[in-house]
Amino acid sequence: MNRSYVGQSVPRNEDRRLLTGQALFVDDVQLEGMLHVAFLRSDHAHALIRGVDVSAALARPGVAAVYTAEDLGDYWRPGPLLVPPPPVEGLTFNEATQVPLAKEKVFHVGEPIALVVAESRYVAEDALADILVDFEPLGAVVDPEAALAPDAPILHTQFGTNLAAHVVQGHGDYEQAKAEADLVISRRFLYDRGAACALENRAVAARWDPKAEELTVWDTTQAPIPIRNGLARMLGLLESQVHVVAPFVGGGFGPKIMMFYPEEVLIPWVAMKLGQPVKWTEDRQENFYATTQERGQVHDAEIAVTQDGRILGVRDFFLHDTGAYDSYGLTVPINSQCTLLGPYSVPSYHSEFKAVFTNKITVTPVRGAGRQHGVFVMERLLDLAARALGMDPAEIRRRNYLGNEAFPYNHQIIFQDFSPLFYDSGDYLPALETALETIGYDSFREEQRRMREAGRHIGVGVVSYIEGTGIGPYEGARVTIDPSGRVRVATGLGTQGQGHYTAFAQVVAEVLDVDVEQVHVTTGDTREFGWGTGTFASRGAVVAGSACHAAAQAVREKILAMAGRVLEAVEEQIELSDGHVRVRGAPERSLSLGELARMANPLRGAVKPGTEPGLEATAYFGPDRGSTASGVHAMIVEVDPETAMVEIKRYVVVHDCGRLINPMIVEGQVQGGVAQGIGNAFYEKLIFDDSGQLLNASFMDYLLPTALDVPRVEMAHRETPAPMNPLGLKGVGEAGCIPTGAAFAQAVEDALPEYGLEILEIPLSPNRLFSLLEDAHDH
Amino acid sequence: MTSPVELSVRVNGASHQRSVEPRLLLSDFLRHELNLTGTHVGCEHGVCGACTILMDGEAVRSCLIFAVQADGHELTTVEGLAAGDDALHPLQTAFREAHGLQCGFCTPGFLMTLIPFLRDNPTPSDREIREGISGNLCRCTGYQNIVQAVRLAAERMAPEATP
Amino acid sequence: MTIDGEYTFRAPRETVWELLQDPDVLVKALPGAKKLERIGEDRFDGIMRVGVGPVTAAEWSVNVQLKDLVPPESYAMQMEGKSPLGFTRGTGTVTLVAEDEATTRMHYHGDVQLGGKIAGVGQRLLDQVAKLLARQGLEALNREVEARLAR
Amino acid sequence: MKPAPFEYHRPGTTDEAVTLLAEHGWEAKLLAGGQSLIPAMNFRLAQPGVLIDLNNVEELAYIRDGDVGLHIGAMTRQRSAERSELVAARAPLVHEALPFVAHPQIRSRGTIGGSIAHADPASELPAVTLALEARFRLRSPRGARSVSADEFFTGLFGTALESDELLAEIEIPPPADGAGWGFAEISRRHGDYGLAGLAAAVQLDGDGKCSKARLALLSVGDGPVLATSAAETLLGAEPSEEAIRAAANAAAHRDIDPPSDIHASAAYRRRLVEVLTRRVLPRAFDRARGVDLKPITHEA
Repeated sequence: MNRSYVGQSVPRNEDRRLLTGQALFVDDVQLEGMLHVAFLRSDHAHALIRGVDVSAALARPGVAAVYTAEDLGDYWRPGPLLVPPPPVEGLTFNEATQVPLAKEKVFHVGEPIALVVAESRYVAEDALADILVDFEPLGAVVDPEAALAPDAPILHTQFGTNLAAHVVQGHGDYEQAKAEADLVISRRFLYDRGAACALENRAVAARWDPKAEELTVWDTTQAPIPIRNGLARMLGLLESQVHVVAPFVGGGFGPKIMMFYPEEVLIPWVAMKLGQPVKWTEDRQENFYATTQERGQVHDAEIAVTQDGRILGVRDFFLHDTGAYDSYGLTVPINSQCTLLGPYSVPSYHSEFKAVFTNKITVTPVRGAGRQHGVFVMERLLDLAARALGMDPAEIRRRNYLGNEAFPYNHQIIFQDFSPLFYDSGDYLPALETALETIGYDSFREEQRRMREAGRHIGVGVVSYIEGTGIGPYEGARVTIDPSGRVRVATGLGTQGQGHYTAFAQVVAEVLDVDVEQVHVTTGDTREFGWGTGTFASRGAVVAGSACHAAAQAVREKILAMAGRVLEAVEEQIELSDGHVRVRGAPERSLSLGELARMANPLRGAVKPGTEPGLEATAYFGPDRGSTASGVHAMIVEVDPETAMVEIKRYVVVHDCGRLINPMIVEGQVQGGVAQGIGNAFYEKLIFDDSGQLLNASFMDYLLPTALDVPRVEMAHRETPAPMNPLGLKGVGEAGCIPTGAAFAQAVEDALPEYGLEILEIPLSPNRLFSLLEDAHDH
Repeated sequence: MTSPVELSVRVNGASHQRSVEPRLLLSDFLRHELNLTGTHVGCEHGVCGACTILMDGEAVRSCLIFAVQADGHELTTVEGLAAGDDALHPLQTAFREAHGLQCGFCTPGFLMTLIPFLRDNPTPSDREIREGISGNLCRCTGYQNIVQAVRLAAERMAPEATP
Repeated sequence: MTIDGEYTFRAPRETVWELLQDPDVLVKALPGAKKLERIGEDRFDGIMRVGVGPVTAAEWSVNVQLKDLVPPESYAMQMEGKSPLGFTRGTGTVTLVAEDEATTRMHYHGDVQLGGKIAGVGQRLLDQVAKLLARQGLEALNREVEARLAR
Repeated sequence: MKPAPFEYHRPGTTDEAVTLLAEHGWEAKLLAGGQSLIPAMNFRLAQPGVLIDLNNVEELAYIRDGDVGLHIGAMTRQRSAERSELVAARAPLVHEALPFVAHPQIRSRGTIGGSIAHADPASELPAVTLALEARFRLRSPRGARSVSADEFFTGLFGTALESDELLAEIEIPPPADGAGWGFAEISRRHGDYGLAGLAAAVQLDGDGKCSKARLALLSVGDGPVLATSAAETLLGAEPSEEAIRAAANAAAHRDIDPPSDIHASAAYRRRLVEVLTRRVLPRAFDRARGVDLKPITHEA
């Protein structure tokens, strides 16, 4: 009997350890003789360093060492460029990557200048107060538009400009589309910075074992294998001498894949230098200053439509604030550029962006990775066009969706994976209709009127989006039948709560027909599996899941072949079920997988030429292109125009991520994404002053949504299989938070029609909404 | 005195005597002195709730208490919840079944918050549950499945449910 | 952050002016100042330990330079402070207007920039703290003025 | 984020505590619940040289009814007061406001006296005790004295406490006949410091006219702010919709000079005060008329 696990809401294998406090997180690593590190970070956003005096810190009892850039010698060098710029014609890219410790100049508040190693974190922090830095403050660049002004202070003087990149992409002739249009809508849109705020801060622990000549590094990274490879290169070690473990990681959301953070470069070096284990755990305050952040963008966008609401073209100029460095290349603005097109037919598109250096923390992908900015601009343009045309917002979307006959669809611009933006499959209209039906769109106006009579203001927002997911280059997996009969799976990417221990187990369990609990998955340990890239771009399930599937298939073939030999039957007669192999029609001729595994690794006899010992296989999966997930979000809000407070009353998601491995996990991902999207829309904004100081660097002032701020998400799935991978999977990790801001803006406007509000910015705090309402009132 | 202070405390039923610096936070004491690393530290300023433990049966933030202040008190951490090696507390079981955790970092704090919450209010409404956990931040789940888990646990833990 | 205001002293303008140049007086008027030394022509170095509610934090080392002195009418100043919590930099102007022979009105205007940790966690109370410190300073100065006149 | 070192004392009695206070003066900080002090210490914003921990002073934790009202020992945990039937019956405004104080985990440690002595302008209990005309008993080695809430709060984190004094007890007068009350605040999230809040204590005479009104606002000044001109517009008047509207206007535009910060502009705070006054007062007066109402939830 072949059981089906893929598609089932199987409870998670990893939960027991997490629920009982037995799961290992990096800060839990405690080794004999371990020393603790604290970093001295810049108070200035932009300043020259004229001198650093660490003598008092060194003299403090309990301090083992203090290091500045000078002490690093040849080890001091700029970090790697993670993602080179994509092959877009005429592209400009100025590369400036972060350094381990600032030497002559600091570029943002929080940039590390020195590190203290001490017997405890307490003493290390005491010693930070002993270090004197002589700064010569420089003018700071905070606003990306001002950064490009001719007289702006320049961060990286070698370029003579704060321009980090300039990219133009498009297709068709927008000017002609505009000339033919019945209506052109043009607006400026702002989408400001936020923080990922994984509940676990970053941490790195390292131990050098001089006898084994081996470095072990525990790191809260989303990409342990590239970290190992890079560390080996930097430290002059073989990759086999470096063992990186990303154990349980308390949320990633993007910033934990940035590499190399200065701390990741320095902690292993210090451990080797001192010959003692060393640990650094970021505290929450540091997290606001030292962990990469979400993007801020300013878009000047325009849409040209016909009288009946058909899109003729879109033009967008935008500035992307990349922060102090551009180590992660152009992934984020390219995502914005590509995702703007949404599920729509856009006959002409001109999109041009400038990435700009500013004296703020570096921007790298954070859940959504710039997609929400594109979605916000496009959805808002459609809303404004619909309003001008007197058309229902849902209707204008209906009229512009790509039809099912369009797939595969090539947008003729380059996506973040360097391939043309290519939609593999999709089915957009039914998702919209399901969302409208679920939220009761048709009867909503009636209810809105009734509520209005009772003095209450409710509004609805419905928006669409697509998400490019599951990109290459590749992931791999090794599947092994353990002599105990359990199945071991090892894959290279790290896990941060996505349920990989279960989802991958389900894929393998289905192929091998064993219980899911019998499949033991290891992720994020370079000793267990040494090839792979990392967890990003909603690709874990798609790419590593497909590799697990391929490896399990290969093991299955080995099992059948060997069982045929051992049970003396032709392969076609062998049945694999319930952890056993049997000869069809002769149930007494049976072996457990454990017995078979033991026989596959004999102590005597010979392993025949052309065969391998063990029941084990390794496989890789590298998709040519990603797969395109899509969906519709609908939201009902109630706004109190007197207090400018907004309450989300209902939230509906219709999501299409192809075939589902574990619907429970998928729903959890979407629900969690929506919560983050709500934070993004209404609560979370990093506020910088004109001198580049972050003004809300704590959980007191940077507001994450709580259980009272996030509604129950009502969810419906549609499954349009991905044609590019064997299981038909599309990614889901980021979907929940991508269209939330756009839906929120539409719903708030809809709740207050008499104000004629145009919400062109996200996040929208009550304080800001209050002033928008006051302005509307005054006019 | 900034010099070490004697401390005697019961944690999960076991007694511990230690000499600690007065400034040592209780969260650090549990994690690094007693190796009870299930109590997690997320903000150290009393907002995220990850470090919540029970002190004499009440939920408190262990990052806002000095270890010396636990002298003579009874503490429970997440490691003390389950009865035995295999048995999970009904609340833990409910979290697993309802998928009330993803990365699991905030989870011990939620569990410890909910123990006295359900003791004081065994049949909470959804609104009460949400208010009860509003001092705990979760970045992964969006809370819905946590609410679901609490409801499930409340049903199972209700006095009439026990035979 | 901008601090603006005015304050009336019951004293002649010359008296107020003199006091504003006297480190021994200023040390009492600067909230939490533990010492203030003249280190050069119109330059002062000092140590402050500001206490507002629970914030009785580390010491700040401060440097004040007076500029554009127009006795007894006005001057500008530049101030820099440093502590493990961050830094502060500011410029200010003080103008003294003689209301009559025995009354002086002081107009003050300051632009203060805060940096580092203190800027990141102090925003909720900063406005109020600035007002409080300005008031405390002026009241202390006024006490000195009165003491000087009583002598 | 680890605190700087300090000298630690844990007295067992009030006498011992004030003796230690007298010995160390302003260098010493009292540690009550620590839910405001310890975060400030973790950020190293606060670095007291000496910490005098009151948590072993059991004689300071009690709730007792007396002739002149309710006596609450300063070290009473907020959670105990929240659960106290005595507080609910004899100081219903305190009972109504306590759930707005942060979160249960904070309240199970935080104390009534600690919150009042800390005098944060955004805290609920200073505003509530000001509205209720509470009196505070202060102890020092020099003896004891009693001050009214009006005298006690002196500005930003400022109180009438001398360097050798501690707040020992809060006395809350019993509700008079015809007394009504109401509390509400508007915050970004439940449990956050309010952007603005109002604790109102009112009284109606036999003719249904307002004979007393104390409206204490939070988060709009350097401490709890008594809206005196708003109260004046109500005194002697029937609390009609117009009267309440006038009071709300006075509160928002005459009684406060609110700060602007990253969460709320001064203009927004004025608006919130206006709205809160309009929403809280009708409930307070309804209660004064004997109409029993459920507490206002945090959504106001």
